[in-house]
Amino acid sequence: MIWEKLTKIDRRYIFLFIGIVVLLPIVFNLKVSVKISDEVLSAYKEIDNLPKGSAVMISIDYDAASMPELQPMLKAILRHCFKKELKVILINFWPLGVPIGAQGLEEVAREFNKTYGVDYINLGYRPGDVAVMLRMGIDIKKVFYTDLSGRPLDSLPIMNNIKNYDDIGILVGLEAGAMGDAWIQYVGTRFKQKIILGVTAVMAAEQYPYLQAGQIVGLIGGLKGAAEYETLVNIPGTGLVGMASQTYAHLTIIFFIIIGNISYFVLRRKGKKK
Amino acid sequence: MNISTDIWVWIAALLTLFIYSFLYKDNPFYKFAEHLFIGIGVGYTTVLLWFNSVIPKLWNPLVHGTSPMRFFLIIPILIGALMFSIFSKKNNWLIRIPIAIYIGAGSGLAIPLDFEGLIFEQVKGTILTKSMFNSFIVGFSSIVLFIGVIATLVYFYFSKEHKGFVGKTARVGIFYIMIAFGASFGYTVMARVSLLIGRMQFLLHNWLGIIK
Amino acid sequence: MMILLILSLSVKAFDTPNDGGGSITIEVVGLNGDLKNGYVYRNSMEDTTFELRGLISRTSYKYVDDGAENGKEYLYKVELEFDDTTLTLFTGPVSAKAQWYDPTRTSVLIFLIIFSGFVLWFIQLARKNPEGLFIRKIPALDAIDEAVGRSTEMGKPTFFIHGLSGITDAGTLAALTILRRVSSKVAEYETPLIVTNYDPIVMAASSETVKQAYAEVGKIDNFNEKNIVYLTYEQFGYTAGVDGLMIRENPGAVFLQGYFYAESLILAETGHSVGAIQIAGTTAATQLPFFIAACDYVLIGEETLAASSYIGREPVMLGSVKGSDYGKLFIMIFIGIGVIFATIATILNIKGNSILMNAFNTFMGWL
Amino acid sequence: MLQRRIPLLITFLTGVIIVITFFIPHPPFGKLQDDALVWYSIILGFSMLIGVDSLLRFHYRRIARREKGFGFSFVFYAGFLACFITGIISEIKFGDAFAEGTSFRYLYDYILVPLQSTMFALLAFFVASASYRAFRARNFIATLLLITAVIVMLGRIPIGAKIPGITPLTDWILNYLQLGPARGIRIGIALGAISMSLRLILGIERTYLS
Repeated sequence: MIWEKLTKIDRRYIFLFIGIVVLLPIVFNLKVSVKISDEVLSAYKEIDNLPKGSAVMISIDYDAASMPELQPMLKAILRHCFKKELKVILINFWPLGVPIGAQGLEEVAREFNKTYGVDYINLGYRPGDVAVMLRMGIDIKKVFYTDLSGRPLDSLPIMNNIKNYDDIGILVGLEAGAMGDAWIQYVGTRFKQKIILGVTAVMAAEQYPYLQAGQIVGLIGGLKGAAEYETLVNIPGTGLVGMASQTYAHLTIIFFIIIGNISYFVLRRKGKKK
Repeated sequence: MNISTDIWVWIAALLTLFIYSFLYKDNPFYKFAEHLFIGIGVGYTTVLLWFNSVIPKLWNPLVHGTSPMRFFLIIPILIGALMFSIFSKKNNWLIRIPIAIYIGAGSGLAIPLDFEGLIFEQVKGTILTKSMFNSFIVGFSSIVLFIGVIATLVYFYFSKEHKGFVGKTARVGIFYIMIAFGASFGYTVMARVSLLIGRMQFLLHNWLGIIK
Repeated sequence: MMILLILSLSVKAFDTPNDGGGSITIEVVGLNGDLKNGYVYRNSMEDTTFELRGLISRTSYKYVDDGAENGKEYLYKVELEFDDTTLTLFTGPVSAKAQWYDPTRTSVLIFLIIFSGFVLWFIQLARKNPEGLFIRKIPALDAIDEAVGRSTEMGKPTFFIHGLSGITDAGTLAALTILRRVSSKVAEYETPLIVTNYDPIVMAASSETVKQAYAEVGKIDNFNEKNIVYLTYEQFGYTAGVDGLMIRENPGAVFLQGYFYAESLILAETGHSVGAIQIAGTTAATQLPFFIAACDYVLIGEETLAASSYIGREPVMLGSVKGSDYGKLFIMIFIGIGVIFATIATILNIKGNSILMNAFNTFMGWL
Repeated sequence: MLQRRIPLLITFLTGVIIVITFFIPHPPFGKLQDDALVWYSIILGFSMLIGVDSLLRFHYRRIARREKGFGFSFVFYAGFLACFITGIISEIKFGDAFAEGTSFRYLYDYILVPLQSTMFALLAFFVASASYRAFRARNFIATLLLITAVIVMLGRIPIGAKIPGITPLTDWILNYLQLGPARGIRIGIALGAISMSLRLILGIERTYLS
C-alpha cells in the first residue's frame, strides 16, 4: 500500500519540498563550500594582479531575466575591485539592464565607502552596440559625453587618466546574450583588450573555445561560478547562498527519483509473485 | 523586517504569488494574473512591433527617406493588407498570397542557411580531430563521438526497416539519444532552480525585506 | 632595426572580394605584434585632403572600408604608430566593385545540387512506381489515432497546441499536416478540438486546415471558429494562457507540435496533470528531453518532418523523405571518408609528410 | 483552381529567387535577402493586427454574452489598454517607451517582467515533478536516461565534486557522449527541413493552402 502511494506521490508534495529546500538557505543564509574551477581562478587572478588604481570596465549585458545568475557575479567582482582599490567603470549594452547594474554598483560601493566619480562611475547606455564598442577604442569620452546622471565626464576625476581601452586593465562582460561574442571579436582582437566573461550557466559551455584560444582570460559560469568567485574574494553573498539552495534542490530531485524507483521495483516484484 | 512601501513592488509581489498559486490548483487569482498577462503581453508586443518595426522600417524610410528604392516598400504594405481578406467570406482565399510569399521567402532563406549553418558546421565538427592524437583518452572519446553521430543518423534513416545491422545500429543510436537527453535534462536543472532562487530573493528582499 | 622594418612593410588596398560592392580592404603586409596604432585615411582623388576612416586591426592587420562608392577611385594613406616611431605609407588608386558570384559559397551550391538531385529523383521514381518505396513506420504516428479515439470516447475535448514559430518554419508546417489528421479524426465525433496559436498567420492557416478537414467528412456544422484560439505573441503569456485553458477544459488528448522553447515542460506538465494523453513533436533539439520526460509519445526532430509526409501517404511526399534519407547516407559516407582521411593525414604529418594534411586543411577551409 | 495555382506559383518564384540570390553578391540581388527580412517584419506587423483583433473580439463576445468568467475579460482589456496607451504616450513624449521613468516602463518592470519570470520559474518545480515521474528504470533505454540525468545533476553541485569521478564523468558526458547524438539530431533536422523547403517550393507540400 505504502509503495503504491510512493509511486504516485501527488506532485504538489514535490513542489512543496522544492519550495522549502530553496527557501530555507536563503532565509537562514546557509552556505556550502564550493570547489574553485580553473577558469574562475584565472579570472580572479587577472583582476587580483592588477596594480592598485587600475581601471576595470564592467559591461552589464543582461536584464531582469538573468539577474539571479549574473547579479551575484557583478557584486562579487565589484567587491573584489573595491577591496583591491581598483577603479570601476560600469557601462551597459542592454538598455533594460541599466537600473539593475546601477543598483548593484551603488550597493557595493556603499559597503566599501567609495566615492562616486573618484573610485567608480556609471556611464549608462548608448545605443549602437558594436559601433559604441569600437569608438570607445579611440576615445571613451567621445562616445559617452556624460555619465548616467548627465554629468560631463571631464568634470569627474576618475576619467582624467582614462582615454580608451589602453587605460582599461581588464574588461568584464556579464553576458546573457550575444554581446560577449562582440566584445571578443571587436574589442578583444582589435584592441588587444584583456577580457573576462561572466555568463549564464546555459551559455557557459559555448565559451570554452574562447578560453582555450586565449581570447578571454577568465570565465565565470552561472551561479556556481559566482559562488566560486565569492569564495575567492572571501565575502560570501547571494551566489553561495544560491548554491546551497541549488545543492538541496538537486538532492531533493534525486531523492524523489530514488523513491520512485525503489517503490517501482518493490511493486514490480510483488506483481511478479502474484 | 523592512517591508517595502513601494506600491509597485507590492503589485509585482502579489502577481508573483498569484502565478505560484497555480501550482496548488486553478483559482481566481491565477485567472486574474493570466488574463492580465495576456492583455499586457498583447499590448506590449503591439507597441514593440509598431515602434521597432513599422516606424523604423516602413514609416521613416517612406516619409523621411530619399532613396528612390523606398517606394518598393509599398509592396509589403499591399501584401500585408491582403491579410485582412481573412475577414471576407468571399475573397478570403486572398490571404493565401501573403502566406505563399511568406513560405516561399522562408524556404528560400532556410535552404542555404541550413546547409551552411547547420549541416556543414556539424560535419566539420565531427571530422576535425586535430587533437585526437594528443592522448589516448581524447582519441577514444573522439571515436565515441563519431559513432554517436553515425548511429543517430542511422536511427533517423527511414528507408529501411529497423532490422539486422541497420536495426542494431539504430538501437545504438537510440541509446546515445537517451544519454544525450538525460545529460541535457540534468544540465538544465540548475538554470531552472536559479530562476526560482531569483523570485524568492525578490519576495524576501525587495518585498518583505527579511533578508539583506 | 628601423630600416629593416621599413623595407619589409608594405600596404595593399584591394576591392573586398565576394561582396555586393561598396567596400575596399586595406591590408598591412609584413607586420608583427609591435604595432601600437594604425590609422587609415582616404582621399577621393578630387582634392588633396585625406579623411580618417578607421583603425587597422591589431590581429588581422586589416581595415575594411565599407563606405566606398562603386567604380570611384581612392587613394589611401596608412599611418603606423610604433613604440619609437611613426611610419606613413600610401597605396592606390583602387576602386570597389560588386561581384556576380560568391565562390566561398560554392560548397553550399554543390551540396544543394546533390541533395535536390536526390529529392527530385526519388519524387520522379515515386510517381512512376508508387508501390516500390518503402518508408518505415513511425510509432508515435499510430498513437495519434489512438489518442484522439480515447479522448473522444471519454467525451473530452482534444487540444492542439502550436509552438512559437511562424508559418515559414518547417516544424510548423509539419504541425499543420498533423493537425489536419487530428481534425479529420475529431470531426467524426462531437467533441471539440481546441487549437491554441501563438502566431496570427499560423492561426489563419490552422483555421482553414481544420475547417477543410471537417468539411471533408461532412461535419462542417461541428466546426466552431471560436475553438481556434489566438492567445498572445508573448512567450510566457502564451504559456499562462494555454495552461489556464487546459486546466479548465480538461482535455483527453494534447498535441504539442512545432518549435518550442523553455515553455515546453510547463505546458507538458500541465497537460499531464489533467490526465491527458500527450503526443509531442518538435524540431527544437534542446526541448526534446523535456517532452520525452513528460509526454506519452514524442516525434523526435526529423521524425516530425517525415511524419507529415507519412500521414499523407502520397507517393511524391514519401519520395522526398527517401531523397532526404539519401542525403543522410551521403553525409554519413562523407564524414566517414573525412575521418579516415584526416587520420591518415595526421599520421603522415607526424612522420613529416604534410602534403595530405595541407590538402585536408584546404578542403575544410573550402567547406 | 486559380485560387490554388496562384499561391503555388508565388511560393515557387519567391523561393527560387531567394535561393539564387544567396550566391550573387551583386546588387540588387545581394541585398534581396536583407530586404526580404524587412518585408517579412512589415507583413508580420499586419498579421499581428489580425491576432489582436481576434483576441479583442473573443473577450468582447464573452463580456457581451455574460459568459462564464467574463469578469476576467475586463482584466484582459484593462491590461491591453493600459500597456497600449502608455506605450504610445511614452514613446511620443520621451521618444523611447523604455526610457527611465515612463509609465510604460513601470508596467514593464513591475507587471510584465515579474509575470514572465515567475511563469518561467515554474520550471524549477516542473523539472522536479517530471523527473520523479519519468526517470524510472522501466527498461534499458529509460535507465540510460535516468542514470545520465542523475550523474549530470550531481556533477553540477559542489557535493558532486566530492564523489570521486563524478566531475570528470560529467564533463566527459557533456563534451563527448552527448555531443554525437546532438549533432546527429541537428543534421537530421536540417536535412528534413531542407527537404520540406524543397517540397514547399516545388508545390508538393500544400497543407498550408488547404
